[in-house]
Amino acid sequence: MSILINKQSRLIVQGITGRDGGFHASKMKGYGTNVVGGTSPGKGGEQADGIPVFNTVRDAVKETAADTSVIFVPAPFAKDAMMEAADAGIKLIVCITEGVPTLDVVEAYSYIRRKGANLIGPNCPGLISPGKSLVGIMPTMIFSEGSTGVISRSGTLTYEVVYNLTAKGMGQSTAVGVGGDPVVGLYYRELLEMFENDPETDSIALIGEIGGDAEERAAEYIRDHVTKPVAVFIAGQQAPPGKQMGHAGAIISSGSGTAAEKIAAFEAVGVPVAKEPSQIPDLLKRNR
Amino acid sequence: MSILINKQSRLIVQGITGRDGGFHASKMKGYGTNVVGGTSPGKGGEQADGIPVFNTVRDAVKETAADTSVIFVPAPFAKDAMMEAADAGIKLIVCITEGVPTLDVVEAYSYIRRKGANLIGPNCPGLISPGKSLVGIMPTMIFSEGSTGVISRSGTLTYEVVYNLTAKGMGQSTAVGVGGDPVVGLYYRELLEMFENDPETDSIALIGEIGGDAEERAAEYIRDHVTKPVAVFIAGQQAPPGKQMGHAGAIISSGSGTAAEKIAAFEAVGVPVAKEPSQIPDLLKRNR
Amino acid sequence: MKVHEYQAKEMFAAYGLPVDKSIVCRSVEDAVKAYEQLDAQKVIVKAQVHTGGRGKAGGVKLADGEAELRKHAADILGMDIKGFTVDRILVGQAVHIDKEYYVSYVIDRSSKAAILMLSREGGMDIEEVARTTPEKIHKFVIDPSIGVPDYLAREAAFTLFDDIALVRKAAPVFQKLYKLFVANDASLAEINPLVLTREGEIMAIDAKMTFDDNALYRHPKTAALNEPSEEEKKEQSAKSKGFSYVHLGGDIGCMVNGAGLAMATMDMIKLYGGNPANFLDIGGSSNPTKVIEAMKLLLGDKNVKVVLINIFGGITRCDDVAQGLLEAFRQIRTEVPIVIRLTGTNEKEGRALLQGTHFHVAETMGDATQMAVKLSK
Amino acid sequence: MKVHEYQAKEMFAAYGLPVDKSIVCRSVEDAVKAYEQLDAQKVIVKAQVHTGGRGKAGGVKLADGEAELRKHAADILGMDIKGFTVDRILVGQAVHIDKEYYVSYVIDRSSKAAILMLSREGGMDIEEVARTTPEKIHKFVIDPSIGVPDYLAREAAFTLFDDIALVRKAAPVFQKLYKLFVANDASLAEINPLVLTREGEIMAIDAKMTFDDNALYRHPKTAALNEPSEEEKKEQSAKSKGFSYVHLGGDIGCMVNGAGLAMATMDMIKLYGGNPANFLDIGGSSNPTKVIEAMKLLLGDKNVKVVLINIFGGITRCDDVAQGLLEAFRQIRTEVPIVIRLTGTNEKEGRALLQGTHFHVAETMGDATQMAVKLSK
Repeated sequence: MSILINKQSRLIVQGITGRDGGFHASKMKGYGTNVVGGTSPGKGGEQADGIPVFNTVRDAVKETAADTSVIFVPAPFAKDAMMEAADAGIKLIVCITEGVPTLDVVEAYSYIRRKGANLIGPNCPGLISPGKSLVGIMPTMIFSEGSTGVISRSGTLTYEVVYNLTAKGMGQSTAVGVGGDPVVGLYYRELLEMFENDPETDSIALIGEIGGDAEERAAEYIRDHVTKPVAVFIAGQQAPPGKQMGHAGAIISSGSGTAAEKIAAFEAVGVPVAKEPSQIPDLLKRNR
Repeated sequence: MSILINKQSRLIVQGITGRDGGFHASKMKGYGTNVVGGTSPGKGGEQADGIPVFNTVRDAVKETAADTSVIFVPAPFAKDAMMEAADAGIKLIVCITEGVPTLDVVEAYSYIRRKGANLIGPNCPGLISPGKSLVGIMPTMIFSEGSTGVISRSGTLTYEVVYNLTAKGMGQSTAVGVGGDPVVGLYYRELLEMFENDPETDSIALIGEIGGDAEERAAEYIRDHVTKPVAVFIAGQQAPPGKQMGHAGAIISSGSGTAAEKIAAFEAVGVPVAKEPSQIPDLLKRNR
Repeated sequence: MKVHEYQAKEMFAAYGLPVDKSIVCRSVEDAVKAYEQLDAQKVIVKAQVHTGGRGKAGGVKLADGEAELRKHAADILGMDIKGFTVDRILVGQAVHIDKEYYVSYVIDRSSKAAILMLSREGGMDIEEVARTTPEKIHKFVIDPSIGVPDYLAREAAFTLFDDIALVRKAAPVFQKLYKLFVANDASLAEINPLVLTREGEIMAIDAKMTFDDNALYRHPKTAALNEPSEEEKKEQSAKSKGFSYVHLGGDIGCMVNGAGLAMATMDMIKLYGGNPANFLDIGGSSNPTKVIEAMKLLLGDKNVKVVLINIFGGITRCDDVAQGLLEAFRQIRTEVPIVIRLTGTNEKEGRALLQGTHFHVAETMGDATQMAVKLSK
Repeated sequence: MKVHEYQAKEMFAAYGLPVDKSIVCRSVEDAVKAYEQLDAQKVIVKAQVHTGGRGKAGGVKLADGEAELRKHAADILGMDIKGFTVDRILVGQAVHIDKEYYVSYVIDRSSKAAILMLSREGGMDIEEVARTTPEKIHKFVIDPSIGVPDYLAREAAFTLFDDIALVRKAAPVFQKLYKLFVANDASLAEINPLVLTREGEIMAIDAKMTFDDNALYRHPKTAALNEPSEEEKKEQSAKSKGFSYVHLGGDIGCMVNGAGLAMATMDMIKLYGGNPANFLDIGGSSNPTKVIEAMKLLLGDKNVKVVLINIFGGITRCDDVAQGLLEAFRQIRTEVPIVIRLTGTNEKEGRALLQGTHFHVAETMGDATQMAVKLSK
């Protein structure tokens, strides 16, 4: 099994006629994801790599019974795209777009939750349930089917960890990149809960970084609710305060959000923290 | 039993230090309603007829565990009062205020539903579960405990019908005045469902009037879902088109919303329609 | 509250909605000046009245040249349309129409929200379209917490247009119209027709708006546009006294507390073979001054042969009501017979107080109505 | 993006928020003119710099009379505060303060919304208050679909004031500040302190705003207020090339694809006893021009003794990356040793291409880091 996406997921690609949307639509389709359609206003009726294109998400959902959507539209239109998906009845919305204004995300998120849907991203690489479904831009070749759940705020650092997991024979149930912005959708707490409840997941790798206090709250949540082994890596120990480290959300403000605090929080509840990403597999095995 | 309110309902009165709010707070308390508090910004800490006054609904809910609220504030402040109640966790909001702008009600209603609460009114006399609780401004002396449910868009016409019911020995489980505005909260459909599900209600009197098509939809609902006897009175057969008959919602527009259409709709599904209000008790008895 | 087409168009323009070029005129001379200003060979002349069906009544004419314009303007000004005398006309550049559409926002009781209604069958009677071909009307319920986002405006536009270029032009029109609708507490904002011109532009060539009376207090500029008819003036003056009054034309004057009961009263008069003169809801309490004012209103109608007072004593008890009536009628001198029906709290005490007076006192609505009908014959 | 206090106060004033009367000055002469204009005996002189703690640094002074004003203005102008040179001061009427409060809107990651934060402990370091007496800070999560309705503003005001008259004055302040916050895509809008004056008025005597960089494209007026420091200029120029760059001061230059991996790389350099010169995320693909630009940036830092390139080949395969690197380094002449670590899709093919070049090629992050650290010694 897996969380959030599987073989049954019916995906549409919002912005399928754009450069990135088209490229990744084909990649996802190639991986075996059930890509049932795409949207691009004014191109309804056309095809993109054999995938039917619709003018609106509502049309796409009506015709294809899609339940999942991935968004590749430019940042100024991302809020509208997220809300369109939610309004049309999409239940999992994955927004890849980088650089979306924070208040746009706040508004879209509030609306999405009201519609009973879930959001992943924006500014994220999406998610993958290896061997089943890819919704996003992750390089599929490094993943393998298995039972470790991966949650991460970062893209390539996730790949680094997954690469190490796969190399040690530890496949992944689902790997989720939650996104590097200060405000994004599903986060540690919700995903830890899903992995804890997923019978096919037997261990969880959590990759954090500086900024905010979500890791601290994740540590508390693990202490109270997670029985499966968790191993953690936190990036940004050398980050100077007040500087955005690439991700809009990776910033130490007013002395809080440091890597040291986060590491201490996990260690305090007995969750092992890796010194380098390559230690994650061993830390998980040792606790299994 | 009863619907919506009973002995356990914990009521606060918004606008309790106003003329109407104060008067009816005392009346409700006198009837035995569990009036646990009232609100009036700046008068927190005072008492009104022995009822504690709070600055905000949140304070009132925190201190009294109120679950029901009745609103007596002037029309320009009604939207804010309804939303304040919903935000503070009140589950049944009864707005007596007349003359509230329609778009204010639209906005408040949307928010109230989102918060999982119910609205009755505005521009309504409230509701009563005789012998248990009065939330509103209905004259209690004409009501008696019993098992007929009453739903009405009108105030005094409800009293007229209830007066006739009581005279014929037919007490009421709950009587609800839904309000005379075009947009109000709970309406025929929801209340019919509640009465149908209420084991202590054995018959339902429905009082309609010109304007809109809620009666037509109620008739359909009764046909499909209501097993208990229903009798109907519709006011406004003589109303000329395009004129508001007292209630903002009582208007025949573009030839639709006439009494004749509504009467026909009920008769078509076998629900008896009274020629005058005094016939309601007999029509209900005959069908029981 | 209604406004004229030209006033609605001014609001449209203020919100950036595309409207045809037109000028309101109060005389033939005005119209000729407008014609010069518009600088078009063909113009359309439209009566400005607070009623529909002006086209069928001859209130809308196309004029080709100044002579025709003069003729049409002269014909239409002063014309009577359904009881309204035309004192203003709108002279507008004739537009080359390629296609006509229907667009409106209206409050929908059932969804308890504003809805956007659209149809490719523009320029027609939309109620007729709704009755005969409901599938040709598209409806979008507007969530007030988000209004009309781009995607929704686009979705709506796709119901009218297939060409993305037109969709892009139409979508902002729907967004601006919603803004106007909400910001001004409208109950209807209608464009019928919205046209696609031969030049490929989208334009509102008619505009209709009505406003929520309950919200006029916060829109003084809109309220100032109110032009009540004689009948509406009477209703509004009644309203200012706390009454709801509607003239019906029969001979039995009614005075009732509560709108529903007042409607039921007039229905019962008819049921028993009489003719109600009016609908009159005097509201909750019934203090003497209110009764005196109400009686003045009723007796001002010379057709009234009998007055039926139907009061349900609720919070205000029947004995108090009876006292009030007695006090009021000490100050009113009238030959018109008065039937009083008094029920509710303390009804016996109330009725006892009225015994031995010149009032005809009844116990039930049925009795009271029959008395009144008899007295009216 | 930050703005100065005086710029924030101009925005406050534009939204109807009460601020003290003050004038920004660039010279002592300006300050004297401002003093005359303000027409007050006592004025406050405040350094305008993009950093906190200016009070402790001597950047805020009360001046009683013109002579003192001249002295303070001269002292503060040109002063260095945490690396920022003061080139502007704000001269404002001194206010009789009765009480000080803290008010701010900030984006809260956890509730994924804006929150309103309030405290009766105004004028203090709010982080300190949060740490030591968190119960003295009140938080209201703002639902973006309804903003700050009257009732919520009132609730918030009751946390600061007991007197209803002051509640009524403060509530609209919170509503206007929220409007300003949202309309301008702020990430922080802070009043510290909001004061109650001896005269019973409520007033913002300091103002702080920062803005969401991602939203600046729709606020050109705000964007125009940007005054980057030398370091920020470098970062912004890197950003315009698609990089994220932060200077750290060590001697091992890093070039990494992806922010998380870039952070992990600099952490590992430290772990193995080295000193990272920078954080540099070159983003997704790694075409030759991008690599050339990145190398220019790294080699511009004269401290850099070795460059560590850490690339995870994902969508872009490692062999393509290797080709790109080879091509780029044909155009770059440098004596600085280059360590390359290449992993991911087609990594073997990629590494094979780099064999026999002057690059130090490593397989794992650990190996690469150790090589780089060794080369830096």
